[in-house]
Amino acid sequence: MKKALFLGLLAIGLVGISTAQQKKQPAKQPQKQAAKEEVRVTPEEVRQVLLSGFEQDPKFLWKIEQDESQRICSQYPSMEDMPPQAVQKVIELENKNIKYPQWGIYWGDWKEGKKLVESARGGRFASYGFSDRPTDRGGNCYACHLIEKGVPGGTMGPSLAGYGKRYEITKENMNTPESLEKLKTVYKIIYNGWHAFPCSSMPRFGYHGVLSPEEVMNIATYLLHPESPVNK
Amino acid sequence: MNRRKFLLLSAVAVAGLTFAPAIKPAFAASKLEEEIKKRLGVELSAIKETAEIKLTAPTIAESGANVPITVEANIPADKVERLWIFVDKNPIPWVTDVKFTPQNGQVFLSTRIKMGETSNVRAILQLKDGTFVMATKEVKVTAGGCG
Amino acid sequence: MATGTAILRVPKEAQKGQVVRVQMVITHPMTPPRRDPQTGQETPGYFLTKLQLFHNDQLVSEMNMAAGISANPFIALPLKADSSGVIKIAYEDNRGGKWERTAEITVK
Amino acid sequence: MRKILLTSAVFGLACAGFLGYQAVKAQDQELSPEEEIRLVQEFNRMIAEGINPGEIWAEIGKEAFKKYNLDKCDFGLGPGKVEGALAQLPRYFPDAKRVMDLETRIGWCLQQYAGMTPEQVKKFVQQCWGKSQCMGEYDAIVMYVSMASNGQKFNVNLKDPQVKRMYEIGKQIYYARLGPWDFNCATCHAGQKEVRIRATRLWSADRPGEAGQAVSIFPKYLVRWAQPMTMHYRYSECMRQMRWPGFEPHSDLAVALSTFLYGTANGTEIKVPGIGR
Repeated sequence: MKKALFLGLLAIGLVGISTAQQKKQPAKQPQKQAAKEEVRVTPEEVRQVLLSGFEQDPKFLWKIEQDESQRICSQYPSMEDMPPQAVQKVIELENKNIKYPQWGIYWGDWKEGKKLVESARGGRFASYGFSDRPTDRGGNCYACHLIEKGVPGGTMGPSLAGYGKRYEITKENMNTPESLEKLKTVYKIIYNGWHAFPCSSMPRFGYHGVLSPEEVMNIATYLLHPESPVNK
Repeated sequence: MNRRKFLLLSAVAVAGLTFAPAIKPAFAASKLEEEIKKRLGVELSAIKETAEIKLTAPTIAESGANVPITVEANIPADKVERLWIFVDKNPIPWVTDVKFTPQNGQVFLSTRIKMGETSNVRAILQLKDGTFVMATKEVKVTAGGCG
Repeated sequence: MATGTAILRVPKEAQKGQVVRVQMVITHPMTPPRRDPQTGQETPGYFLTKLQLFHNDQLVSEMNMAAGISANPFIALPLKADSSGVIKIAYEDNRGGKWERTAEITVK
Repeated sequence: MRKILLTSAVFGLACAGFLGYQAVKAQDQELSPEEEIRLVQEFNRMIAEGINPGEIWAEIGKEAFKKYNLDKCDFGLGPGKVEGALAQLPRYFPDAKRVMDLETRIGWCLQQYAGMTPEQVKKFVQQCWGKSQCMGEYDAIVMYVSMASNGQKFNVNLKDPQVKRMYEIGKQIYYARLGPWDFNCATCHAGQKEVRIRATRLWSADRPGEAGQAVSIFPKYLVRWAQPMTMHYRYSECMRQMRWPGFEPHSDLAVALSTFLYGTANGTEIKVPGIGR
């Protein structure tokens, strides 16, 4: 069922992408269009080349089927170049793609969140000698973010050091509706960042099922909880 | 608060201030001290730092598996017995030792060493007259890549 | 390919009395001994223990090492060039492996 | 009296602790991420000095090249001619009816002249993948052939429509967001802002010359695994990290990416092997 939906989306998307490109390019980059005239590449050709490059294992091949937001984002090398309609479209699509834990928004277990933040292994599959297992969970957050003090982290994403302090969450106010609203905001960004930042580099962890809603809740708790080492 | 109490209080406070920083590094270096005592027969505290040894190492290493170090000394090779390299916080702090002769013409070593974590690297020269001099550099070991 | 293969690099020519650099890379895993945290079983390491540098069969330098040196070690040592001839490195590991490499230098 | 001693001792320790904390904090804050990026680059310059252990692979590769009859292999400049081969690849090969990059061509020649089946070639290519301290003949052959072009500049013929087609496809794939982590190549390797992943500085296709610098040092010796990494292994590792499916070496996908990257690198001098973490 899910697969059929994917394929359906794909078909719609492919039509969408080609018309969008034809419409968009003459207006935006007339010179480049002229230079490209001699070599024209269809989306189907690109797809065939992509398919040729992967092991034909049905367990994994679904990974290269794009959804509509991915297809829109692929058209714009830089997010700044995205036209407002495209931005709006992705926001619209992704706002529908957020689910919450069964119990709603609550303070989770920051210790569990910490484990998921630190693990680099989630979502990779076992192949050629590396010891990853399909059951490994994690968000590999340090690759892109600075989080706890003194732990090496990347700078692709913003620094998250003292994140809860920045949101002014304290032991006293953490159960007020305002604080829970802040927790919800962070939950939504981790679950599906594209609902607020379309086509951003951050994976839509919850939407893709890389992390469960409860796991996302634990990570949001780790970032905001006054007792978490992030806020020490 | 009377005057005597105040004086006492401040004296203890000052003692705390001056000793606390000294205690910590000495404690952390004990394994290294043992190793140096065992291999060189001297106390680490007896070895003086000198500007005559130039120890080049990165300030930040992207990988602890391969930290490039270069040692160059202005002390003539015929006065030198041996060059020792130690890494304070490695499980085995001793890394290597090189015997030099006048045929070397100079005291020089360039190699790559392993470092388990952020730590000092020490280059200690054992001189023919039985004394030791050293140069120290801290290398911060971080992690690179996607993980 | 076998462990112990090396590249030894020395300037082909040197002025008399000049200090040249003898550079080398030796292929060796340089693995440290390990103890399995669960079984407590120890696996012995595999590393170079000694490197000697000779100039016309006279010992110039001797280096002792263990697994603290990186895998496939790069080492550079100085040598005062006072006569033409053969520069030789001899090295051995903790499993009885012994190797030699030579290079020639012409002193003007 | 005892109480005073106790309080003063606590006070003293607290002061010392605070000072110690301040010192640590000052040390940590001394370096901004930008300064740290500079210092890591300094580290990379330092490990590039001396002899690159990857050069040992070229020596093995020279023998393996003959052993597998690759002196019959035409890289576009005549059978067995390796000098300058890397500089003009990828190109279109009428005998194979495909655009091929260096590694794909080696794989094709292994089938033609060494009698390997495609499965055997794949096994041969992946011999050292996911390992460390591994001395593979394939890596050695790629190293030997690549080093024969050292000093030359990339000159991919993008006027050839077949090559240009692969270039365009490669470019589109470079920007295609795929998979359960929504990545494309550009997620990490594009943009004007200099960023790092953990401590590793990322090169960007949008900053002039950087794509060239990145590809002109492949195969690259990796100190963390103590073995060289060929370009196709690099693609495979990137895709594994992007959570894409298992990568097929010597596929059209590899060729398309190579054509885009090496085509972008046109004019850059080849300096093989590179060295890095």
